[in-house]
Amino acid sequence: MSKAPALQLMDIHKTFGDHEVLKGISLEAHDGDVISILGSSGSGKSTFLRCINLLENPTRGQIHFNGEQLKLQPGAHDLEAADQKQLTRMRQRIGFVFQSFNLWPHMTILENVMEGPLHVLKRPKQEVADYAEHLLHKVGIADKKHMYPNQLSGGQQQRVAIARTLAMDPQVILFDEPTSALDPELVGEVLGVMRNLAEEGRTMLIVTHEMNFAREVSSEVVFLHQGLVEEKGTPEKVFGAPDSARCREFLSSTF
Amino acid sequence: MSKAPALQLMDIHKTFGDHEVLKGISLEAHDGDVISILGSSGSGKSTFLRCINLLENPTRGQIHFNGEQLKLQPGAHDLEAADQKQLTRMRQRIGFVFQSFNLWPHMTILENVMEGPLHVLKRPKQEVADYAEHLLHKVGIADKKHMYPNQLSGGQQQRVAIARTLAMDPQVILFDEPTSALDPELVGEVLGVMRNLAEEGRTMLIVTHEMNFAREVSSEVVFLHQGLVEEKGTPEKVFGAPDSARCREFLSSTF
Amino acid sequence: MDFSVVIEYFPRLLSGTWITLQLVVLSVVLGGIVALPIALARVSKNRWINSLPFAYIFFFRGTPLLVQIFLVYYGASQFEVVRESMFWPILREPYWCAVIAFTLNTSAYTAEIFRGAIQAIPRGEVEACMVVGMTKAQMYRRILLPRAFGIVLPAYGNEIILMLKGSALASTITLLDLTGMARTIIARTYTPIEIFLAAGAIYLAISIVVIYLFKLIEQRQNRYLGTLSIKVPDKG
Amino acid sequence: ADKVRIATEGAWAPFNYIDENGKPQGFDVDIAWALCEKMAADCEVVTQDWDGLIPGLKVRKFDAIIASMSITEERLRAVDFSNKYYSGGLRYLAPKGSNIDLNNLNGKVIGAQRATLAAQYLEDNLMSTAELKFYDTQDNVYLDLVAGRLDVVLSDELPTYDWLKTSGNGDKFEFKGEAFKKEDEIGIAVRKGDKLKDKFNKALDEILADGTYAEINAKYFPFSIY
Amino acid sequence: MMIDLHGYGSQLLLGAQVTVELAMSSLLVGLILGLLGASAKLSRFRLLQWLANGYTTLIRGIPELLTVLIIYFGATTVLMGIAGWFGYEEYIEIGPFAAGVTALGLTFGAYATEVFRGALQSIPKGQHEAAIALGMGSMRKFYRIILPQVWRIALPGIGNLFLVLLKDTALVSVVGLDDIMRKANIAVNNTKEPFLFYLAAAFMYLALTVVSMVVVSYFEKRANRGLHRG
Ligand SMILES: Nc1ncnc2c1ncn2[C@@H]1O[C@H](COP(=O)(O)OP(=O)(O)OP(=O)(O)O)[C@@H](O)[C@H]1O
Ligand SMILES: Nc1ncnc2c1ncn2[C@@H]1O[C@H](COP(=O)(O)OP(=O)(O)OP(=O)(O)O)[C@@H](O)[C@H]1O
Ligand SMILES: [Mg+2]
Ligand SMILES: [Mg+2]
Repeated sequence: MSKAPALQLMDIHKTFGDHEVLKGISLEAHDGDVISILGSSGSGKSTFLRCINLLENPTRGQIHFNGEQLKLQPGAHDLEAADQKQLTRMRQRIGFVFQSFNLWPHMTILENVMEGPLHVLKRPKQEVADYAEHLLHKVGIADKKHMYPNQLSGGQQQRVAIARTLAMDPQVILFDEPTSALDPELVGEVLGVMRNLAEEGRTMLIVTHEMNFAREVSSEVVFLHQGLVEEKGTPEKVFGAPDSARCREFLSSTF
Repeated sequence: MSKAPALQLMDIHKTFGDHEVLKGISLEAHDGDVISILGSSGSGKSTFLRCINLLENPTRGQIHFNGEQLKLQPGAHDLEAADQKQLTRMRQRIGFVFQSFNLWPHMTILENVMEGPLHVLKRPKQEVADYAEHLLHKVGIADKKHMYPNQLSGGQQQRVAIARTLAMDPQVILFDEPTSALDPELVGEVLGVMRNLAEEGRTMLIVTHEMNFAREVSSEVVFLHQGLVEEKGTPEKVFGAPDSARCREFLSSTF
Repeated sequence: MDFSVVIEYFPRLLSGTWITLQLVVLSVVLGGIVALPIALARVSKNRWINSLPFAYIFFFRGTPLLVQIFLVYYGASQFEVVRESMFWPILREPYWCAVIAFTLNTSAYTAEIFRGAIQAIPRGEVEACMVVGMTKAQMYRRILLPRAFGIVLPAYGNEIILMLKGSALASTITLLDLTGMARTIIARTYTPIEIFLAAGAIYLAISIVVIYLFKLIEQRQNRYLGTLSIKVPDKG
Repeated sequence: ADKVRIATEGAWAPFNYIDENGKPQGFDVDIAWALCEKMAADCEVVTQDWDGLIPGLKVRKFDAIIASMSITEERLRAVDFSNKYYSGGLRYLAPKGSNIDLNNLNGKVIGAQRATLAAQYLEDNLMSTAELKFYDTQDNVYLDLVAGRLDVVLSDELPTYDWLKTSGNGDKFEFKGEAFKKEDEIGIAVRKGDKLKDKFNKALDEILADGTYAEINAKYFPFSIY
Repeated sequence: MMIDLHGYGSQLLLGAQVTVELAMSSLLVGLILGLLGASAKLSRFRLLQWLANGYTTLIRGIPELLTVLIIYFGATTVLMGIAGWFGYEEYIEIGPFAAGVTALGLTFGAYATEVFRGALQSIPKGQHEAAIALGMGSMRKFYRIILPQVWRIALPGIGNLFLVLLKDTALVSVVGLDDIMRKANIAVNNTKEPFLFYLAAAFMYLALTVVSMVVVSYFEKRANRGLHRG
């Protein structure tokens, strides 16, 4: 038997009140995959991504991580984690980069990056500090390490957020529109960092509106529409010759 | 002797701190004139318009309304109105439409429009109500009259603001970029209303960045640059064959 | 008016001030400690857990401090069981009764301030904790509480001043705090205006010092942090 | 008729207290009304916390105090007094059977009402040796005695006599020692130089002479308190 | 089950009436002082700013109990002193009620000054200009355009201050006003049941608090009509 996919989502549903946002989405990501998720605003991209590590509780569906099923139990409205320990362990292995960075403003850049490995993974301090410095170098802001998040530009903050995620050595990283809160000039900085990660062979799921970027780095592109996967395939296929009329329309309006 | 111009501004200066924004601007508007004021950002267009009805106190200069000179006296930094009654009377005859509408959020649409004629001009209530309804019809939002400003789109709000100004039956109306706070789709609505006003023969001074509109409706176009009138004339001349190199440059960059 | 009495009795006013300061510091510190668990229970989404702190906060914020202090001092001692309990050595002392009443009162207000601060932390920062796999306890200890303490400062400074002023009620249960001392002096000298004004000036001076200190701390704090303001109702 | 506002405290049973209808009652109040009748004055009886009585009189919130107030030198500096309308003395009160040596009250917790003769006596004599506590009302002194916060209470003998009799605590507490400061005379306080003083004195003589006083006295005490 | 209040129930209710009257009167005085204070703080005149700052600092730094006592014992003297200069020697009555209203109104006004100032400052400049451009005088602009908006913004803050005020009324019992608290004291002294009557008083204040909260939220709803899209 071949190795299980790093991440396997099966028939994910999500309802807010009586608004069914996700109507059954399945997706597999193997180690090294870079999957871009496209779709118009409100199509449920963020919701889907947030369901993967239970920032949002799905209403139905299954989540497998390295072949291990995340235990879910019915709650008041949705499925809830049945085993908090398992969820926590899984979250430590799945990174998430937010649209709005969400750095902790009372900690310096370095402290932000060290927080997870030091206090969650309980790694030795010296080791963590060295690795954090290394990562800050990698994203190009080592010189800012003793500053506070509010003293940085948006692009710099997002690069710190990526370093913070990398510091946990996640197996998979989820990105939710990591550049859309940035000024056009700053977008490039962050896309550059992400491009490097893709080249390193990281497993990533990326919600984005940057079509050129998606076309360039993805191994697979998924187009969501009205809570369903409308189109799916290699970037060449999805951008070149999409089957779906909606997808064609969407792509033509954004280029 | 011919009739005095409706509005005559003579050598208007304005200094903020030690930044001289207006360096002596003169302008005449006769009844029925539609004068568009163009200029790059920061050239002093708004400041000039606001000096006309003393929303901003000019530092030097004279203002005549229907041949009557507005009495000014030196204040701490600028000239101030010497006769508050005269100023108030004049303001009641000169309408002003703001970029950001400035509707009163605690009053309904109808109340906004009726406020001036009812409480400032003290016209009879029934008459005012009828006229207000007529105006709301004219700008195309009679059906929203019992709603509150925040329940309307930007374009609708600006049309209410125009109706509110018209309700005072002003002899001259000043517009300060009335469309630039609006989404592109909504701009058309407001320009349509203004075009009708121009066709009715209203006297208007319009600060705008909508070149096509300015060319079409204006009887005269004025181009401000660094606090001075750099170019002035019919739209054909200013848009077709401007004397000033700066003006040519400005126009070419915005078309 | 005759301000020589103020000079004559100034040492006694100062000794009253000392009691006032003790009362305020003790109850603010104890109140802060009590407030924390109450605030944490209050932000819980579980109805069973958050209804008790809700009632607690509602009672102490909804009734006058004067009633509370009388309830603790005269009310509790009405009962034989209280007087025979192990707590009596404490409850019999007006000093401790005042500290208890003030602590209960200020803890309710402080809990509400903490709650406001915890809930003012942007949702995204909380989610950032979840996605690195923090447990609830880690999240509170490492991120939410330290963050809340930063946010809480201005409101907390206000609460201390209100407690300082509230402490004047200690004079109604025989304590010779600043106000109690002033009233006792007046009972001898019959010069209410002079003595009350002197006491008022001392309170004012303390308030100003507290305000100044908090401004200083806040400036240091917020040099790096963006200011977040919280909505916490004022106190009485 | 002249308008005369008379202040009393309302927490000093049986001399003055407030009944469940909110009306002041008691020996002082009865005397006040009797005097008013003799003076043919238009009176109003108001209540005021004890330590606000003299300040209130001075700032003319009222014209006279009939609130069982002892005539003392200190008070005479602030106000004038009529002739006495009864006399009392101070006496210690303590739990029955408790071991109190009145000549050695070192370390005892002693309570009294703030701004009274008793409080002043304690301040003058026991300030440095005993722990003194002063209360807004005499009733609160009793509450704390019953609660066990006080070892000893010093107060006027007569109201305490009444308290022992009527409060249901007579079996638990008792007077200690004899009454002292028997020269304590209780008068009506008026502002300095106010002619009201003479009117009160005249009316006092009248009610003493015609038996009104004795009648009121008998209502509260089986012995003469004049 | 009815708790036995030994016949003092109706007295407590009378006290509640006094408490409510006192709170409402102080509210009125305080609102006026607050508006004046805020206008003074925002005025161009240094002297007015200085006065208003002095007022709010002083009142907010002194215990409310002390303010009540100072007004009660001090105001008469001061007033009569002033009246004396004008040759008026009669007694000027500042009863507990008037003293309470003065003291609590002053306190409320100091805090309300800050609330109103914040609200006044949050009205966008354009709102003023729209009124000026229509030719409104400054008085009309103030009470037709600015005040209604200030009111809406200030309401939650004022509502909170009212709840504080309601509880501060208890302090006036110390100078002998027959409010809830003093009635409770009287009942305690006659019945020797402090716990019962102070608790009863506490619940009466809670009830008044709840009623006030309902009224305030009703006003807030009304004031916010039309301010949300929908
Ligand atoms: N917490 C929530 N409660 C109710 N509805 C929600 C919630 N979160 C999202 N929705 C709704 O779910 C739908 C999908 O939202 P989602 O944020 O996933 O879209 P998206 O594809 O990420 O859009 P965008 O590109 O604008 O970020 C939207 O209609 C949104 O209004
Ligand atoms: N209240 C003020 N205080 C100081 N400077 C001011 C003030 N108002 C305007 N200015 C300055 O005056 C100059 C002209 O401003 P103005 O708003 O009149 O320009 P404008 O031509 O209307 O520009 P825009 O097209 O951006 O509206 C600018 O440099 C501006 O910074
Ligand atoms: Mg999204
Ligand atoms: Mg402009």
